[in-house]
Amino acid sequence: MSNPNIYIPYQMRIEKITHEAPGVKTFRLKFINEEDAATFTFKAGQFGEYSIFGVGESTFCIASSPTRKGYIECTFRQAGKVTTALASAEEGDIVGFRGPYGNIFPIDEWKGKNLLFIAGGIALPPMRCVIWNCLDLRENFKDITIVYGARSVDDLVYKHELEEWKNRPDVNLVTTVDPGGETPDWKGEIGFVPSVVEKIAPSSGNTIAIVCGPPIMIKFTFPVLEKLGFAPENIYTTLENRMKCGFGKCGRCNVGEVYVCKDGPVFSYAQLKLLPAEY
Amino acid sequence: MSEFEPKIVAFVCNWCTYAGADLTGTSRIKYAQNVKIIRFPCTGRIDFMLLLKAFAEGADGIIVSGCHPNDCHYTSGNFHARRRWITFRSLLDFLGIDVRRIQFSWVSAAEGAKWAEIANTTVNNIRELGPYTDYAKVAVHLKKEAKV
Amino acid sequence: MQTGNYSINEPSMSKLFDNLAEKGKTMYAPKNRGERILFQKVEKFGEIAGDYLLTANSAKEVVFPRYEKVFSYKKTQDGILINDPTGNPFSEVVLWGSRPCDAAAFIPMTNTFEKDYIDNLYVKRRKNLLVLSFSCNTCDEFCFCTSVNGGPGNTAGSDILFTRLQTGDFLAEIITEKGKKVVEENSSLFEASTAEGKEQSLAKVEPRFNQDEIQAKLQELFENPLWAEKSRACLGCGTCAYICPVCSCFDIQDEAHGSQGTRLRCWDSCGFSLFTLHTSGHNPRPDQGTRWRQRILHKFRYMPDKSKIAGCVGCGRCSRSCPAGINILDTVTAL
Amino acid sequence: MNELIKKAASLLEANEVQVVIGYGLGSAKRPQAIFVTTPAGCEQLMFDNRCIQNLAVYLTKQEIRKLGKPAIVAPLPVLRSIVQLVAEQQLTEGDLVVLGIDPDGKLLEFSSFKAIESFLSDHKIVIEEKYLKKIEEIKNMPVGERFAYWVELLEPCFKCYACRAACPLCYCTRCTIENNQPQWIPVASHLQGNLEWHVMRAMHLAGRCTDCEACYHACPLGIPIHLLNKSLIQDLSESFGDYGPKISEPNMLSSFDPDDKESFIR
Repeated sequence: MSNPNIYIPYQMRIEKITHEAPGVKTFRLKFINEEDAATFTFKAGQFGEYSIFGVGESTFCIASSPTRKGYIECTFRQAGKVTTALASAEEGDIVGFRGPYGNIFPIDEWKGKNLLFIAGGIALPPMRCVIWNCLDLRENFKDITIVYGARSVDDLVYKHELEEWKNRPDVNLVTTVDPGGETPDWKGEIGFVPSVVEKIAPSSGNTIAIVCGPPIMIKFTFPVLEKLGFAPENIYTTLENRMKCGFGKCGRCNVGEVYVCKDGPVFSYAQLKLLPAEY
Repeated sequence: MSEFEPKIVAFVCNWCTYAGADLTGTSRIKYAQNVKIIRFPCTGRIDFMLLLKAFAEGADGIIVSGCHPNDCHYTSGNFHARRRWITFRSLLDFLGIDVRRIQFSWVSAAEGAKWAEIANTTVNNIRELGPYTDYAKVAVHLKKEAKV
Repeated sequence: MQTGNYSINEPSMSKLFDNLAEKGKTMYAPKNRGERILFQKVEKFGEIAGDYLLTANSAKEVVFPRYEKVFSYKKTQDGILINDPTGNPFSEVVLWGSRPCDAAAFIPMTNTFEKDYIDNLYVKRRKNLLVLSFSCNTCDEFCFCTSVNGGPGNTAGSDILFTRLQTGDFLAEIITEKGKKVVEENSSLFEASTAEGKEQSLAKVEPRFNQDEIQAKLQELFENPLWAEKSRACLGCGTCAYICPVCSCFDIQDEAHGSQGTRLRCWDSCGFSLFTLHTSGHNPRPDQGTRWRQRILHKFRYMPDKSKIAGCVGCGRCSRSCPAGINILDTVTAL
Repeated sequence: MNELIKKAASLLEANEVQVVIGYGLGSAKRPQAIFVTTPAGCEQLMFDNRCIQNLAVYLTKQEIRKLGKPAIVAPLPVLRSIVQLVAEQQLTEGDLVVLGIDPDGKLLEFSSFKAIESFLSDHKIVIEEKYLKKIEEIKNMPVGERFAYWVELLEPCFKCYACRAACPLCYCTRCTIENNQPQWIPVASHLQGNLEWHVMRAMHLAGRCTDCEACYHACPLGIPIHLLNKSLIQDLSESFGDYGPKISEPNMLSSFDPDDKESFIR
């Protein structure tokens, strides 16, 4: 394609639908065109525009790891017009996908370090991509800790994978639910993510923290990490502003002069500190 | 060229006109097949924009029908509807949308014969007026096919 | 690049218009429409409005239509067929009668659409566009092109700039190869000339501020009561963005009709409350103050910081047409 | 004018209101809305026949409500809008102080919203002669020509929604056009999108519009969309009687009379 039309999506078939939690689904998507499948590459942290033809496009991260070839996965919560249409799609249906867009988690720079993943609610999907990416290259990293919280046990996504991580000797998984969200047989923590992080007090020595969650969780987790001795440049997050195009033209996702779609979505806390609070 | 067969959309209320049209059928009264019925809970529930949507999709005529005054299942839905029709009809007329193509009526559940009469007269009227393309033309962008 | 000066008289102007139109080019020019003069498709020279300072709408529609098909699709049993409009030829368009500010606006706009990801819908339209501008002999209190590196006789963005001289003839400055071709193809209408008499014919647009100073000041002014104050009367409509020749923010919308449909790119405005609203209900720019700040910062800081060109050409349309009478100069000069 | 300035200043002085919404001269010597918060600032207040923006639009804006209790300079169109907003429960007694301006430019004080309503009963909405003639002219066109006329008028509309934003009665935080499940009215400004938008706007204002012409004055393209509202006002007053904002009666289109007359229902 010498003169591509950047608005035309790849066509992808929904190969598998997984119900993660109430209103939350994961799609496994495969390219319909083999050539597209062969040439398509992405890296952890990038996102795309998923669409239902005739309804519109919606932005989410690619939730599968780039180390798993041949498909991509996305996880979304049914909320607006497009996600509602996506939610009613069935296996075998065709959806559109444009991407990958945005910058990446600097995984190469993390070699030889401990990794601390902190996620809340529906923000585990963007994190899952980088978690699996690191787990598939496990020998490159030292200790890996995952702290994941949701409102209730029901709202935890990727339940099978949580089970898998729990059983892996090389992963330290801590799950938590908000007070009142537990079930009688819940064995994890009870409490909000920031306070759970504070309680388990992971060491900040030689450690990178990756935080992803609703704005309120991020707001309270950063200070906890700083108190634990994490330098702002060793804390990463991924931002989500409303987007339409994904490539810096439609003009709505900027935070100050930084476009979340092009300059982000991955930012270090050090970078965020220089930006106005427009997210 | 075959004779013009008007496409008529009827927006009717569930309790009176729909039942009335049902009675038309069970009474074995025949009426024009051009009329496609869309059932609503009440005439008060019929959004005015639906009429324009029908024209956009190529309807040549429209029937809007419900319970007679004082017979509304919800007491006053048809009274509200009447005010709205008076208003909307005057606006459409002012805009140059052909209101002769919209037939409003009261048809009760017992008036199977009246429904047939309304449907037939409307079809005949519209047949005389010819196809309605004015409004469908402004919506033509919808129907442009994807050429590949 | 400036490749020569010519002169052309009024009857030849009309002939030039006819020659261009005869070649099947789509002609856009200022034309009376109801109560305003708007850039519109024009068939005959006589339809062009005679006396105007600026059109009410901007000329951007010729390269960035208010709604535009980015593709259409059709669902079939074998999958989804997609029709890419950039695969079809775009018609050749002549923009006749633009002002220097209108023409200058294509430069930042091209920047936006060509940066990193090349937007062929825009690029192909721009490539097929011939810009024949006319210098300004008059101006009003809303004009401030000279404050943003423009001017009533500025040539940037035009292919040919005509200036009506005091003699009644027009000076034709050839700016680009495209412009040169027009002269070559219509050589009988043009006579070689000097640029003499241009300056005297131009409107005097007083500089109102210094663009570089504003850009420097805006580096520090993110949190400031001024934004809320200057936007207090703002109604949150999209007028300023829609008539702005540089504003190019857009929305993407699908329209379906049964098994087929189109995906459209439609104008949008940072002044709308829904522009940045998240599905969760959170809004990073929650009030008109923060939205007004975005508008000013985007034009006078973000764009010049990134590409050395301001996002404002000083046409003053936003101030002239604001339903609440907000004047962009009030904000910029108060910084 | 002195009277208005004095009154406004005294209200601010006594902290009876925190902001005065009025007209002042803008930088380009155009009257525009100003929001005065200090007694001294009241000197800027002015009023003349160029003050055509309907200030009532600001009474429901969150940005202005944050400033505290307002006093508002209210010529006739603004008074009508206020009464309609009261009728729709958008304003309650004590929310604001109304600095009325009668058609001769004199300051009017009102003890209550009721008092405004009764003042307005002596100043009914009257469609100007020139508009009556225009409406008549349009109504006399053959139906197809009339449609073509409106298509031509509405074609340039690029949907900046200035008409909506300037209207004091378009106070919904989410407009029908922005409710997209399903997408009811096309967002794009093609002919159908424009036509349906203006039909919807006119219908949603039917029986509520107070003929202030704010929509028309706001339109950057000068499209006479207020003709739709005016024609409806004329027709509704013929069909349903006395037209105008009323606190004591329900809105025309949210009520009915069992004896409503029409000639087209069979």
